[in-house]
Amino acid sequence: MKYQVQENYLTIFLPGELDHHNAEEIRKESDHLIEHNHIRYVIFDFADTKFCDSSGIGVIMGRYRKIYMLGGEVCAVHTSERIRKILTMSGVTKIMQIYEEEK
Amino acid sequence: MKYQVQENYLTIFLPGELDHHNAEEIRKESDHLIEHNHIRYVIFDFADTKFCDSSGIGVIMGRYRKIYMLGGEVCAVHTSERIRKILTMSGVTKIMQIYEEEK
Amino acid sequence: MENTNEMQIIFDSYSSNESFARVAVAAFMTSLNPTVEEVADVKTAVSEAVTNAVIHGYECRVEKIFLRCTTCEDTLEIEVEDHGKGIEDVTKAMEPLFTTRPELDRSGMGFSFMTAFMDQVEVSSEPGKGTIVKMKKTIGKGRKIWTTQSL
Amino acid sequence: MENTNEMQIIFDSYSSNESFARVAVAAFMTSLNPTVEEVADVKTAVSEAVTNAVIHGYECRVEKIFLRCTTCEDTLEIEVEDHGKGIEDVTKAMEPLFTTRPELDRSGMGFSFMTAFMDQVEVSSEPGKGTIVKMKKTIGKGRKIWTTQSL
Ligand SMILES: Nc1ncnc2c1ncn2[C@@H]1O[C@H](COP(=O)(O)OP(=O)(O)O)[C@@H](O)[C@H]1O
Ligand SMILES: Nc1ncnc2c1ncn2[C@@H]1O[C@H](COP(=O)(O)OP(=O)(O)O)[C@@H](O)[C@H]1O
Repeated sequence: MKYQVQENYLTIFLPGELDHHNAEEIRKESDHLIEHNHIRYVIFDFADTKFCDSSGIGVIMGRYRKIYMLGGEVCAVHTSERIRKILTMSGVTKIMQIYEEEK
Repeated sequence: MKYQVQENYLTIFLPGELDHHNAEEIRKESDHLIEHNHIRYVIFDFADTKFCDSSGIGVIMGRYRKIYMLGGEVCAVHTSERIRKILTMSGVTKIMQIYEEEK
Repeated sequence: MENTNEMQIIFDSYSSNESFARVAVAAFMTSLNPTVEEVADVKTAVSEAVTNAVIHGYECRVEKIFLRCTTCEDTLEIEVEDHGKGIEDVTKAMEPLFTTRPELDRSGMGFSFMTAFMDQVEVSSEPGKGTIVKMKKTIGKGRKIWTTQSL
Repeated sequence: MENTNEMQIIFDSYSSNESFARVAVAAFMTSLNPTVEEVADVKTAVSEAVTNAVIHGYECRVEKIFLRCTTCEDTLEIEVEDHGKGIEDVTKAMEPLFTTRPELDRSGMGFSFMTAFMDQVEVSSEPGKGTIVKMKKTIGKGRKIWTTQSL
């Protein structure tokens, strides 16, 4: 997994397959980074993500709960049409902004 | 499957997966074309072929036998390193020229 | 052309086998000529059912998961079975956002995704015995409507 | 980390399932972190064994093929079993270019490819009973030598 910390922003570069197997690793690593770097904003970068199931939704909701208690926000970038469909269906778009690039 | 007949040349554009399942179709279709178009030269085009097993070798050997009796020749083009390895291992390179592009 | 095609897979409930299971089903269904979207739908549904067997059924112990697939005409049927914990109240379990493992960051959206991406989902479960999830999807529905309209 | 991981697939002997079988094995072995070359080797070997079960074992009747896979440490073991015709003389069958079905354009190179691409191939067969092909390959051998030399 790849992460980037800049001031109080954490970017999580999500893997190609965001399933339960990979979610476990992201959960542990990102929580460690959030706690040790005064993170307030978490950016989920879906650029490489071809597959995502409800375990991915769990990762987002879990980070949201943590960050929200600290007064921060989460958002998603580089989402494909498929990923946006999944995020919308699960309702996380109500708590999280999705930034799309202009074409 | 895609084929091209030009004068007495037949080009067979081989599929992505050249296994027994696809080989059966190529066998039938190409033999029909060979018999009805006075074909003397068969060109196996591997441009799209990512997978090839011994059934692919069987297709080549079978067409070779047919074409050789008619006084013609077979050859292969657009072969990847993997495909050349398989062709070499099977010994068909002794009866068939492999044309590589200059880079 | 063949009418029905069957396969079954028995595999260890490692989380690393979740991707194996969905790729295997995707490879099996190619003879139905599915669209990219249909393959993605089925992969998601299989992933949800297998993940549930791993986490909830076997609570991450390594045991066997049973996956059966049949294609008949243009319909794909999938069964995912575990011999694990079972579900007390299936109706409640299938509600969106319901989860018994919030501490593992489960979203409770597994069954909702299966229902959304497949045409039909049936769950039979007995506490202490295990769970079977049966799912069905007709492949190429979109294409057929399109063909009919274009005539 | 897990040490051994097992799966078995039972599937219909349609020629369209040849690609399903090799993709499934390729997906199963990803946890061993194979190179592209190693995956291609295994896919070819699986394709040969499964094709033989379809053509020679069952002579294109639709019956069941049994595929078992185990990974243990860095070794992949594959077994392909059919309950078909069986082989009279295994030693002869394994010779390069030997085939009993030249009229089907078989090249007689199936066993040679299995032997070339896997570390070990064992065939047990009984006429009228069926055939089991056992194959083994250690994954990541190249990488390890490279690591050792680079230290
Ligand atoms: N195979 C299973 N064995 C036992 N319990 C299950 C199984 N599948 C689902 N459940 C129960 O149903 C609940 C809801 O499942 P689901 O909608 O997939 O959400 P999640 O997996 O996120 O909890 C689970 O929390 C669990 O209690
Ligand atoms: N599963 C099997 N059942 C029965 N006979 C087999 C089986 N596999 C191989 N054989 C026999 O061994 C011969 C050699 O096999 P192989 O080297 O794969 O070449 P090919 O498949 O091109 O004939 C076959 O022609 C067949 O007679």
